[in-house]
Amino acid sequence: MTALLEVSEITVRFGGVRALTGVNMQVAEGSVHGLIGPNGAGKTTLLNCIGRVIEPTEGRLVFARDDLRARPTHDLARLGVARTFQNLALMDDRTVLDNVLVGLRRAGGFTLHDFLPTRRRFALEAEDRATALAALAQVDLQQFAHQKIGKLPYGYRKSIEIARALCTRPRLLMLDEPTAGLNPTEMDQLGIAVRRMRETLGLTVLLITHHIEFLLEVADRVTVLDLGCVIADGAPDLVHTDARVRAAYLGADE
Amino acid sequence: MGDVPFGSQEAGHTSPRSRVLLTVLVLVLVAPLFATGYMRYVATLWMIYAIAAVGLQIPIGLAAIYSFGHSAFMLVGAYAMALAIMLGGWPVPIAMLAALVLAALVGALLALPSLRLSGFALAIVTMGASSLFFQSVKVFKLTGGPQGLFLPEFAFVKAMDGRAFYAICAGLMMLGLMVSHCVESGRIGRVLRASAANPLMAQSFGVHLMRVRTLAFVISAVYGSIAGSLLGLSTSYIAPEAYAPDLSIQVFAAVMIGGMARAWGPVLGALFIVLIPELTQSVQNLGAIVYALIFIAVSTVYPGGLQQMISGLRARLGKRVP
Amino acid sequence: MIDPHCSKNSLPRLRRRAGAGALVASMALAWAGAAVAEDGVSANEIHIGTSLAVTGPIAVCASVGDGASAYFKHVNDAGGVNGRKIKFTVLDDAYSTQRAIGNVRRLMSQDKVFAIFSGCGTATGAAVLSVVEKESIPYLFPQVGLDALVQPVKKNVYSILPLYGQQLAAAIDYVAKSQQPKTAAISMINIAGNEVWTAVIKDKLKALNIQLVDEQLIEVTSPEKAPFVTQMKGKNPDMVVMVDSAPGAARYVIEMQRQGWKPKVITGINTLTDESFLRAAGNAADNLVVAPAATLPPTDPKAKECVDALAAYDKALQPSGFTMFGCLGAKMFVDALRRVGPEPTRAALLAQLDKTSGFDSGFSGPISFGPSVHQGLTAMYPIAVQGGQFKVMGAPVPLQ
Amino acid sequence: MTLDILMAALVSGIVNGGLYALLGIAIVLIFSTTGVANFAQGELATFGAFAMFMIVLPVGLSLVVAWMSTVVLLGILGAVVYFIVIRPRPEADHLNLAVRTLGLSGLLHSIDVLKWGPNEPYRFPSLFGSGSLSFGTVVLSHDQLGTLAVAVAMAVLFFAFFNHTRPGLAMRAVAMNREVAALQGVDVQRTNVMVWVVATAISATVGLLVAPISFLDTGLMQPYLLKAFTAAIIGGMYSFPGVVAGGLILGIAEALATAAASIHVREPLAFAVLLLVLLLRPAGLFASSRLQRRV
Repeated sequence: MTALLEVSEITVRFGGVRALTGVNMQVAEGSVHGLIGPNGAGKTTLLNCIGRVIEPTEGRLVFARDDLRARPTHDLARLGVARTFQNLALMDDRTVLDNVLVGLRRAGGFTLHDFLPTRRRFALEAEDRATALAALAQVDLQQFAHQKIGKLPYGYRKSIEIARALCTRPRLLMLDEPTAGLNPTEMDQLGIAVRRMRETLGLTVLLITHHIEFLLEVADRVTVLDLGCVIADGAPDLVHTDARVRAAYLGADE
Repeated sequence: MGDVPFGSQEAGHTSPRSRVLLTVLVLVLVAPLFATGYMRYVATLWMIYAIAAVGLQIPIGLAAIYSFGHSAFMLVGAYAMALAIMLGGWPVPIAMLAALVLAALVGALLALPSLRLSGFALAIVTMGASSLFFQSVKVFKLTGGPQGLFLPEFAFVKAMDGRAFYAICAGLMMLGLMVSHCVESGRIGRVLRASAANPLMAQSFGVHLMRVRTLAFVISAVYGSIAGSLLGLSTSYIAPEAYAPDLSIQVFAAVMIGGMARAWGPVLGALFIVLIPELTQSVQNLGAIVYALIFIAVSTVYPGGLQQMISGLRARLGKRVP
Repeated sequence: MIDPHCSKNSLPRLRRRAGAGALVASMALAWAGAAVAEDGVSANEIHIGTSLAVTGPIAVCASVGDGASAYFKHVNDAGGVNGRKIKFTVLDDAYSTQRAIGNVRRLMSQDKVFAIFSGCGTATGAAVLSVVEKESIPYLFPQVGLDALVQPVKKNVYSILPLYGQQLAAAIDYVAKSQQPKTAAISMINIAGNEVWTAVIKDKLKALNIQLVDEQLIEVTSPEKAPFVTQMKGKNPDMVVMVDSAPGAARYVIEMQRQGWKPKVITGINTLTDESFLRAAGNAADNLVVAPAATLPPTDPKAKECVDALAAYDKALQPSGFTMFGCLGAKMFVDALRRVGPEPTRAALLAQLDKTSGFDSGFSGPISFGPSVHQGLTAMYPIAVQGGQFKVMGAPVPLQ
Repeated sequence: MTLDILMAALVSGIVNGGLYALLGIAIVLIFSTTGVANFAQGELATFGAFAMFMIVLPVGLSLVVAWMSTVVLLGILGAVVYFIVIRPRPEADHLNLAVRTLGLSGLLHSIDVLKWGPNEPYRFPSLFGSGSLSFGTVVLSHDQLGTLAVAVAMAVLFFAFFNHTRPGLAMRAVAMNREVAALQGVDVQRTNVMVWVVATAISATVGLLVAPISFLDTGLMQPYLLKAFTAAIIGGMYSFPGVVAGGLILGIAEALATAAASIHVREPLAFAVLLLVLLLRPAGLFASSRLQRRV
């Protein structure tokens, strides 16, 4: 398998603080890749680097042979990188469908159809809507399409972020703590959904999680960060076998 | 679903409820054709302010860009049109189009600070910019200095005791309302709302912030320019004071008093700021106080504006009548 | 609608329901009606009106309307003009050109007034002019310093107030004779016409061999005068020619007092001879200001007619140059109307106005109009400030 | 340009800048704690000046006492405004709150106009007499010196109050984070009232200081309001040292530009200063990264 995403020697400094130091990571095409580590290890910082929200101080990011660091943030969705957010980035006063629709892209700029009630406009809008509903179906939430988001439980909202990301038809889907705040049943459903997405959509998934059971169940490979450095990288069960990983977790366990 | 916002319905695919709304709107718009010349002039002003307010709602309501520079666009619309007519001898529609293009450029220019600034900082900067435009036209001879410009008389403005011109303004207002509805219910609206709610999130989903903010400004500039041109035509005298930064505040007030949750909110707001001063002037000095009191009462009791009040009334009526 | 006059239109409105044909018919009816009796004239009333900035930035000069209303009440109480009372409607425009135009349209199309009488403020004056110019309705005697009112002559527009250029030329002449200044400075407000007035001043100074040492253009919106005074103090002119609003000029004079410098004399236009200037400037203007006035100050015994009328109209109102000016316009209007006789029409009024020759109000210079001259006042009082009071220096000085 | 003109310009710039800053402090205080961009701040000041001249002074109080009581009266008015105009419908967003203050501004202005005449100038008594002091060729009027002294005293008083008293501490807590402050036992409601009282009293002071320099008229504070907002934004909308610096920079820049070039460059210059500061430091001169939230 070839690497879809290659992270080489990424270093991030905030003022004098090093958030990441020489991080290397390879995410294989079609895999589910876990990114774990204690709080403050730099997991979200790394995701933000890949998502072009944080500019790394040094290092290279290559996605499908494309140099990501040469790309502005708004190019990522087009290249095939989509993500969810740790603290949810949804419009609470809008409906679920409206939120999911944000993920949709059409080729080309705005046209006259965006300003006038033309026939083609209705056709395109109907198409978009169908796509968004299909994406909602992937996370089993299509029945809530017309509800306001603010009223839905936290777990649903996390899934809606996934549906929104799916709308961009990504090659790489990055999930930032999708399991946080989920009950065991919901977590099971999420695991099923993630695997199904990989199978049916051919997605590569990079996810951050604190739940080791979930990780063992869905991930093909795992990278472990601690204090901004990669301390381990390999098959998921290394979390049990690797001494450094256990030390890092025991040192800062919850 | 109790109360479907305009935003989630498609134009053309109307529900019975919005058909009623449309009928009411058409009736209201036709009524001034049968009123006195003066009432028709007031209604014409209403339409013009409504065009301006509907346009301002796009940056403020959709993109949370506090643009207080709307008077600059209206000024460009009026002055550029007037100069194209007076110096170039261009026909009015062409002159209006030329002004519109110029205003769109100005809009793109005013969008520049919006990439780095937001909130009231942007409001004050855009207001400062509109003040610069106001000061400039008073300096240059070309723009008539402090006296402004006297337009030649156009037959269509006075034709049929102002009915024709009113119809033009009302028609443009309806067109503007339709376009703004399409903008806010379609993907431009989605993109603008997303960039307002969370710029980082929006960028992650492919939104080019500078481009969409510029788009929001340009759209509002086009509306502002048309409104400014019409205002110039309706008064046939273009005084710099009529396009002072106060005008931005007035149009902003129209948007807020009308309410931004529905496309027709600003239309109501424009009616408010045009009609209430006319109605209260019979009490002379007290008029301004009465206006201010009504203004405070509406904005305090109905933070969502007049459209919130009407939605509330409709909901209450709906409960009573099964 | 709130306006009672709306009810007049209820009949045509009913007809219009029948369709476009009826619409045309009713419009024809309205036109036919206009030909029969002049708008605004009924058996016992002549209705005139205007748009004034009762509120807003320049509402000071709205007291022109009070002065006129007071005089009309005085005339009405004595039986009116040829048996008709004068009804004077004032609508507020808050110095907005759009509202001024709306008001004038309302007066013409809904209230159907006989004439637009009085007015105040340059921008709104220009706006009103743009409407009435194309109509046959008379537009009479606004307190507006806009040359375009009477240059070129418009058949239905008449102004009493001498153009600021005329005022300045006469004032500078007068002051030059009495004070013999060697040097002069201009302090000009940036409103419509300032270039013309500056040119007039410069020509005059040149003719009188007075050296121009400083020239300042002041924004209307800028209340701060300190930097201007400091600059002028450095140039130390004998005479300052000041074109500014009454409060603006007062601010300037006070700032001079504060900075401990003053020229020999300040002259300018009739804004310097309004009570609001005096009230604000107080003793700072003493023995310093000599300027022209259209009317006698209200303190003069000959102004009693207008001052008493104002007190009878509303005790709370203070007499000022503006109320006196309103009173003067009203008196001129009433005089012309009397001469028109029992069947007043607009055409007859304009014809009578053109015949006005040397009309003496008793508290102003003589007023004359003619077919080619629609600016009426031919002489202005030279007035000086002494002991916190306006002092009339002599008979009205003829304008060039 | 001679040295004495330069010095005179500098002094008048500092005095004006101090007034912008003081009014700006009131704006920042209200904005940072209650989230209201108070467009009525200027008219409150004008109303205060009229209240003293027309209502308090005629009672027969001495000037100093009248001054003090006007400031107190306006403080009470601030509380009334808070309860009637700002507090209802707490779910309203800050845009709506700003619109309410626009209405309030219109109301106060039209009351002034109705009662005391539109743009009718009144000479307002000065606390400091009409004399002047000469330092070489530079003449400083008592008004300028006194105004500056009172402005500085007021600002120092406010900073002491804000930084070293219990209500001041509560205000700071609310400004930092309303929810957290409430959790820590701060009475947010009472603090908000206090904020409106203090801010309105400060703006009344500004009105009483401006009125003798300029004239008392219904447009008294109009030129000052926009400048105070500009100063507040230059300072970052949340920072008190920032608004003071912003006010002084603005005042001095204006005065120097007026003296060096012409008064016509003043408004564009104020705008250019604002633009420059904001382009270099979008969150304002003194904003820390914590405060880079959306204004």
